[in-house]
Amino acid sequence: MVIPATITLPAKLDSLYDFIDFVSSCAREQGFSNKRVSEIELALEEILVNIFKYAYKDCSFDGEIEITCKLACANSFVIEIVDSGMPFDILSVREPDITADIDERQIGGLGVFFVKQLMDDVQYRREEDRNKLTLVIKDLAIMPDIY
Amino acid sequence: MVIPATITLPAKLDSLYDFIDFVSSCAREQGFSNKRVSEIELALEEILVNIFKYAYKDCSFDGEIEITCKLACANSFVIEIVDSGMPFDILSVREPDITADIDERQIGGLGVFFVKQLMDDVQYRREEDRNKLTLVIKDLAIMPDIY
Amino acid sequence: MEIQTGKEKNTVVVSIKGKIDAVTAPELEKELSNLIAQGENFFLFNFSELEYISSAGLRSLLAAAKQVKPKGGNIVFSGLKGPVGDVFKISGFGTIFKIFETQEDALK
Amino acid sequence: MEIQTGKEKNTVVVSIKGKIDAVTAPELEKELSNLIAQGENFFLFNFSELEYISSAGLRSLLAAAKQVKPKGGNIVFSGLKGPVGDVFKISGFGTIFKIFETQEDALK
Ligand SMILES: Nc1ncnc2c1ncn2[C@@H]1O[C@H](COP(=O)(O)OP(=O)(O)O)[C@@H](O)[C@H]1O
Ligand SMILES: Nc1ncnc2c1ncn2[C@@H]1O[C@H](COP(=O)(O)OP(=O)(O)O)[C@@H](O)[C@H]1O
Repeated sequence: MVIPATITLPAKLDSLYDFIDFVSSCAREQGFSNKRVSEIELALEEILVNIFKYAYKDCSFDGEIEITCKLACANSFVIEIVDSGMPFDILSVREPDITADIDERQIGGLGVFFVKQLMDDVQYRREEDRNKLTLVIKDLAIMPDIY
Repeated sequence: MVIPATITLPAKLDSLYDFIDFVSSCAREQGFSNKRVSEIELALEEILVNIFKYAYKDCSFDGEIEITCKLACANSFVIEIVDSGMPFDILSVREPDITADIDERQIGGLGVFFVKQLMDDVQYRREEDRNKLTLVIKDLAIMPDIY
Repeated sequence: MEIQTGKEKNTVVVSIKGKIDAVTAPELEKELSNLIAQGENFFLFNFSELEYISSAGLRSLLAAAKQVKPKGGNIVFSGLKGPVGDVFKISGFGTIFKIFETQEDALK
Repeated sequence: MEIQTGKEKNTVVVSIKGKIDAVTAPELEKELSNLIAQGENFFLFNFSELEYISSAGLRSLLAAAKQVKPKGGNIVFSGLKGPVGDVFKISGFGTIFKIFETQEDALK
């Protein structure tokens, strides 16, 4: 997919693969390795599934999600994810205890953690009643490691 | 593609296939026949290529085009094409003389004609400095003729 | 789009596979200009494997026809199917050009 | 996602192909609940053909582990590759569960 590119779809699980295909296609076009594309897909799934589950849960209508892929300075690939759901700052979420053993280990709480681990930078802004999450993936210019 | 769905890409020939794939995928999901999808692709190509060629020709920047696929009442599938280029009402274009023989026949002038012939309804509005072209394809409920 | 050309007597047979659209039409136009510059005046387009043509494609074909006509040349077509046949019908190209069922019919 | 199950002594070997994501995890969770309800307590997940797992998948696996543990059961894994191995590493699942190179190693 040529970028800058934007797609908007209903905020529901049915849209997941369309969103992922869109972003992967933009990322591949930039020459990212299969490994990096897979990491981008994972971070994206985690964010989207959270929006499907939580962002619009007090609404009676199907919300929407808008995703933009574009380039930024310093050889960065940027994914912007915008929703109109309840205000939620991903950066405020506490890290899970990943050393607890099976009995004590909490179920869940890994999605946000994966996003922060896998992306080079994550920014959040509440803007005009919308959540705007920005994922930054660096090192566009570095040769991909798989092709 | 699940609908309602919106995609925004740069107004240049490089985007043509991404736009067409997006709309075809939405149309196929609605169960249109291969024949009808091919007609939709043709109408879409004609409109997009005109926007690439004419709409932004006085601008120094790359314009954008936003396409939305959605359903409307009365079993209609609707494609909205929005650009910020010069005001242009497709409905104002005179029909070409399709009976003139090779020597007299004008080169060009078929694109808009195809759009009007193939779509069930075409509407134009200038809205907030943008051209908003609406294509309507009817009879969603009728069984496709090829599958 | 894939273009194949061959010669049958004085006629260049141009077989085109795939799509002639705004992306691929310039390539076709260049190919035809070259052939016409080399003195070719008679063309048969075999479209039996052509799946799609838009107005950008028709533009290239009409431009070629306008070049060969004054030199006594001619352009004919064979094998139009589905969407391509429809586009020829709607545009009037089906009446201003001679259309044959098959390449064999056209070369007879 | 494709799930195949087989039994080796007291262990259910669950081989999963494709992706365990938010769309497919509910199916896995159902399959595992059924097996546990039937009294199965020992599971080996062969992930040598698994390409992708997200937190939705880990959630289903941890839920199963929490069910079998109090009954003296256990869950182990083999054949983690590429992205799946990375997810196990980042999440700590690689240390809280026992991971084997191959299915054969695990069943020894
Ligand atoms: N878009 C969102 N809107 C509101 N709350 C959210 C959103 N995304 C995540 N959260 C909150 O952050 C928590 C952590 O999310 P996550 O790490 O994905 O784990 P999980 O969804 O498994 O709980 C969620 O439990 C939820 O309370
Ligand atoms: N988006 C547009 N903006 C401005 N003018 C346009 C636009 N689309 C079409 N036109 C005008 O309408 C005319 C007819 O378009 P069309 O039927 O596609 O034929 P052609 O492009 O071959 O001339 C064009 O020549 C152009 O002048």
